[in-house]
Amino acid sequence: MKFEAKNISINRGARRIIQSVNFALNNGDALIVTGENGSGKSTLLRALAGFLPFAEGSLFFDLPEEGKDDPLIIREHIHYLGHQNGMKPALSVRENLEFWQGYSTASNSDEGLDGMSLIEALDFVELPHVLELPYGYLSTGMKRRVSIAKLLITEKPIWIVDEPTAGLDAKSSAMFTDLCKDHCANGGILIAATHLPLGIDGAKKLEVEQLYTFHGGGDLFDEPESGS
Amino acid sequence: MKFEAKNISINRGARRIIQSVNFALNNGDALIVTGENGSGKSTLLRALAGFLPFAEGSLFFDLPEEGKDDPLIIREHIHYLGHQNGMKPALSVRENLEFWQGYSTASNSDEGLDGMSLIEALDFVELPHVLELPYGYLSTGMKRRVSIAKLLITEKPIWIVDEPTAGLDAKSSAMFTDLCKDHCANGGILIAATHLPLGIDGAKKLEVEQLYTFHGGGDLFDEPESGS
Amino acid sequence: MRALLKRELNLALRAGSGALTGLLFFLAVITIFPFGIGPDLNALSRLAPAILWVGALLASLLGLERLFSQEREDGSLDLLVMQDHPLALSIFIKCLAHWLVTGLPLVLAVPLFGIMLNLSPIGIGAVMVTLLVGTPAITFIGAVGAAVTVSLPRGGLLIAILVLPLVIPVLIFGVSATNGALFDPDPFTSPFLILCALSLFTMVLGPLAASMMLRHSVE
Amino acid sequence: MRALLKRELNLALRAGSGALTGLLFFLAVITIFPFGIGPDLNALSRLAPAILWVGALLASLLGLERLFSQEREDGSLDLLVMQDHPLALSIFIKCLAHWLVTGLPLVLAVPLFGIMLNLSPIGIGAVMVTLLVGTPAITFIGAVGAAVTVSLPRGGLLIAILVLPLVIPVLIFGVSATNGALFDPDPFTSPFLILCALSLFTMVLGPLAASMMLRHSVE
Amino acid sequence: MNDVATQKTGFWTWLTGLANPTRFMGLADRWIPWLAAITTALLALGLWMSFNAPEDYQQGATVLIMFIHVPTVWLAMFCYLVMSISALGTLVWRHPLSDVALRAAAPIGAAFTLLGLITGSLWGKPMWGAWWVWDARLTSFLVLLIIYLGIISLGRALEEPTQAAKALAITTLVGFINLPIIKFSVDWFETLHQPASVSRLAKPAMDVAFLYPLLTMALAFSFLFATLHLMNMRNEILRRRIRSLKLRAAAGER
Ligand code: HEM
Ligand SMILES: Nc1ncnc2c1ncn2[C@@H]1O[C@H](COP(=O)(O)OP(=O)(O)OP(=O)(O)O)[C@@H](O)[C@H]1O
Ligand SMILES: Nc1ncnc2c1ncn2[C@@H]1O[C@H](COP(=O)(O)OP(=O)(O)OP(=O)(O)O)[C@@H](O)[C@H]1O
Ligand SMILES: [Mg+2]
Ligand SMILES: [Mg+2]
Repeated sequence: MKFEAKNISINRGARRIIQSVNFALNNGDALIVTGENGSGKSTLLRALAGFLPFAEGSLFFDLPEEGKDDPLIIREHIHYLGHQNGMKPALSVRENLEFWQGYSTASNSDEGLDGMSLIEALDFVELPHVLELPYGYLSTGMKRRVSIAKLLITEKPIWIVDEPTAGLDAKSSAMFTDLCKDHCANGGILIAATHLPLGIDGAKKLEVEQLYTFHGGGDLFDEPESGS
Repeated sequence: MKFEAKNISINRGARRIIQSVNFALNNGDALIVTGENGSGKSTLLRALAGFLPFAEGSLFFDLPEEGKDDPLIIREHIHYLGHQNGMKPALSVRENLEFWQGYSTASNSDEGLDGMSLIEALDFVELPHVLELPYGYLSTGMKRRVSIAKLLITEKPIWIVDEPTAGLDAKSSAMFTDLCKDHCANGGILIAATHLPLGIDGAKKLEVEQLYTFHGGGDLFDEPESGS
Repeated sequence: MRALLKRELNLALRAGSGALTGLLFFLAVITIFPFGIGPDLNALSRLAPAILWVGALLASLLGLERLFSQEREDGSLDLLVMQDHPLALSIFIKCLAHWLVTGLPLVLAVPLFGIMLNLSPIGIGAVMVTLLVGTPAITFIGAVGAAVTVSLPRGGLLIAILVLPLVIPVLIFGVSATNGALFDPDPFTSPFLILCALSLFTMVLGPLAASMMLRHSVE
Repeated sequence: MRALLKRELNLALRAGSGALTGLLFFLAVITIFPFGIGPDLNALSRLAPAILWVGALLASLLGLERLFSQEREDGSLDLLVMQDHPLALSIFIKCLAHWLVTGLPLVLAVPLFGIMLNLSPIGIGAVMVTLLVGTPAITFIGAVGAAVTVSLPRGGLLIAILVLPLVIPVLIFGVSATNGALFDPDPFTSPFLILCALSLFTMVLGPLAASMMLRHSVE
Repeated sequence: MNDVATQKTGFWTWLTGLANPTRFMGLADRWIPWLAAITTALLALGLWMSFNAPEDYQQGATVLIMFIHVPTVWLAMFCYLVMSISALGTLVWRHPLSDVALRAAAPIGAAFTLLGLITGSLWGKPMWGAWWVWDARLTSFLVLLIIYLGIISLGRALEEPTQAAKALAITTLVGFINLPIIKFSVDWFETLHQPASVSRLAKPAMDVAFLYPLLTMALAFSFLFATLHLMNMRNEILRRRIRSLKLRAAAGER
């Protein structure tokens, strides 16, 4: 498996945010994206997950069996954990997790039911007891940990996580680091944006820099810089 | 000025979350609340800010001039910054900040217009240029910094902040620490819940512990522990 | 408080429910009635007060749903509750802003719609007056409903029990006062006075009740 | 997909007051029209199908606003878009769930309201059948409106404006089919078949258009 | 054969060349004065012809309104057609200017529709004795106004241009079904309104004395539309440039 970004640039709101980013990840690689607030980490991750179009460059994804660079096929293999958790406060933790499990495995079911069971996953994030609590009753860090459990209940080779440890206490952060190491050790790929060091040895680093100068191409409607 | 909690206990969802917490803060003191996820930091802070009732114990607030322990009067002197920012994504940063400034100073205006101007406050959090951007366009960390600017535009002696540096980059975290030091140096009181050390020297510490045992009083309708 | 009013109006303009949108909404509602009821102008003009009132009710319900739930979700509600302004006053202002973008356009557009529905000038005047007096009541009652849904996640039943007995009388007195002005045997003054009373009553009690609910919803 | 349907229904039962607000509005409409028409019971029962239809149509607009905007705010929309299920299918399921909690109660409430409007048993049956077939079309068209305004925090009125002109054909054929069943010279079968066709048509096209829109709205 | 092919590719490169807004701006600047001049001339001619048309034996002098009414309603509908094609341009061909064209056309279309309604009402009072009736054509035309205004408010509410483009395109396409309804409403339902008497596939059923001034006016209005549309597209492009400059400035870009 190979996940390769070639010369990627991304625009947002009439501005170039990411300029010519390159990286190549193989089985078991981790990529840590760092940078100041507003430098474009989340933007990059969202584009990699397929939510934003690239202004330039492209992504290569090299699954043994399947279609190479069809973004729709790539998506199926990605777990995205953004700033928001995507859970409904009115439903219980079980209901929330069961939903995501049922919803995302339905079509993969020919590959057999993968991932852990809910109980195992919650055990992993050390929240076995909250299963029946409404999600809205959890504390911020517990909410985040439940979303991390969501990564475990369906198995996908690529994890794209955006500040996964925000709001976690020290113990849970360490737990998450272990999880990531396991994931990579099992041949998964990890892309994480973070301000706090995750502590994964041998991870590749990508420093995103804030663009303050005009890099062209922000928008078709921009006036050309000079002349013609 | 004195801000004193005497033997405070707090229930939530028929459960005792905080048991017998005591502290006394004077002008210039900072209190750092730490604890695991779900131990009750946010709950304590929200109760101190007046959103939750105390199950037991009470708060003393000792302003030179005014009514001592009327929770409504205490509230006027508190800045609360929770997990959420309380800003409207559709409005610009200026509109959002102007609103909170206008809304909260209106009645204090007899004391003169206090706090910094918007521009100064945004300068402080190093975001002078985003004034006219819609708030929804900002990155997570920038959003948080704008909320921090909100603390500056109206002056209140007590700051209660809940994981203020979540999502901030290293530079901005340091900036926030400086802000807190300034606030305390000017005789303000700071109460912060956080997982990451804030780096304020001489701050008091309060470690909140998760209660796993039944501490009575969770609910009037609970069965009493033993006998009578 | 001026700050709050300004923010609400700003938000309304920005977020897709400005004054033009309000007008347009009523135009759309008025337009679909003839499709159902038929083009008979006589029947339409008899029904005009009811049509306009139903439109006003719908507009209030459509926008009010999110009046407080959004504030809660983005954390503003905490801060609104926390200020030393009486919360009821803030709610009053929010309702006022809401009425300005949903109720007032309707009142002002009645002459136009009246012509389209073949309403006599007296009828137009009567509808305008009753709507002007009555639509605020709908907004204020709706606010209570919105507050209930915010504070009680399972408050669905409650909203019906709380809001229903109040909204329907407003509609009934509004429409019957208008009919009173239009058609001879029906009285105008007494339903109109009741309407005024209802409006004043809800204007005071609505925000108070809503603030009571909201105070408990920030936990 | 079953998972999605289950979640939606759970959510609606747990948190949503959509069904009740809809019913409340429906009731208000039914109560208010007899006032305009006056005491003439015959006229009332002639207009009853139209009133019920218009009421149901307007009531279905309530709650549409939240169909996608809430998913967007809590981040679920990202994940829904990302799955390898066809997004249109997920939207179809969401619409179905929405209809089950808002449209279906209206259909079921018709017998009660029909009596209030002096409708004959046949009339009640006809209204129920046509509403059963027609209200899904309103929901599916509404979904497009909801998708288009998903990023607006207060899109309720705007959705109504966009949706109302498009549901007019549904209303026309719904009312004329009902009248066809009730009053002799009018035909029933052909408008009813057109209504079915409209429903099926929107059932396919609505989710497709909405999914096209939603795909681009997650940025 | 070969010739046609090269012609087509020539046209195609021209059209894709237009995708560059800067080139388009240059083109618009050159064309607008000519278009404006032609519009003025045609309008003058059309008005002169209209005033010299004989009085209708039925309608008297009010027939003059026809020369305004009919072209405006035609243009109101034509404008929606233009918007629908632009919508396809956005969704299918992804031509960057088609969104600009759509947005720029909407207010013009709304204005024509409003004018059509007003002239129709003015005409209706003497002809039918009422300013307004809920007849199928009139109502569906009113619905067209609602759709136009709905699209305009939607465009205003959505700030992000790329997202707004999709939303507007989809809304416009979905609203397209109203056009055939307006067109054929006189045939499908019994209405008070005049059935098609000019725009029929068969021979027009109108006296040439009315036909020629009417057609001239229609041509004049078409040029008026083209002029206004180009001007508004130019404004729209400028508006976007200002917006993106503002955003970039606000983001601290230099
Ligand atoms: C508010 C009122 C009116 C509206 C909204 C309206 C609308 C329209 C529309 C949409 C068309 C275009 C039909 C097509 O191209 O197929 C049209 C055409 C026309 N209208 Fe009106 N109209 C109104 C009043 C009147 C009145 C009062 C008259 C005269 C008695 C009239 C006479 C005509 C004629 C002669 C045409 C040309 C028909 C053709 O050749 O296609 N209209 N009108
Ligand atoms: N929806 C949007 N429209 C326009 N610009 C946006 C939008 N979202 C983000 N931006 C801009 O893109 C830039 C990068 O934002 P992004 O969220 O990717 O930053 P980040 O690196 O994740 O920062 P943080 O550390 O604060 O999360 C910011 O300058 C921001 O203003
Ligand atoms: N609305 C609520 N209803 C019932 N119980 C709640 C509610 N909110 C929080 N709790 C419970 O209160 C406990 C403390 O939650 P709180 O949010 O105070 O934790 P915290 O210390 O802030 O944790 P974190 O570090 O994750 O932010 C948790 O066990 C949580 O389940
Ligand atoms: Mg980010
Ligand atoms: Mg917390």
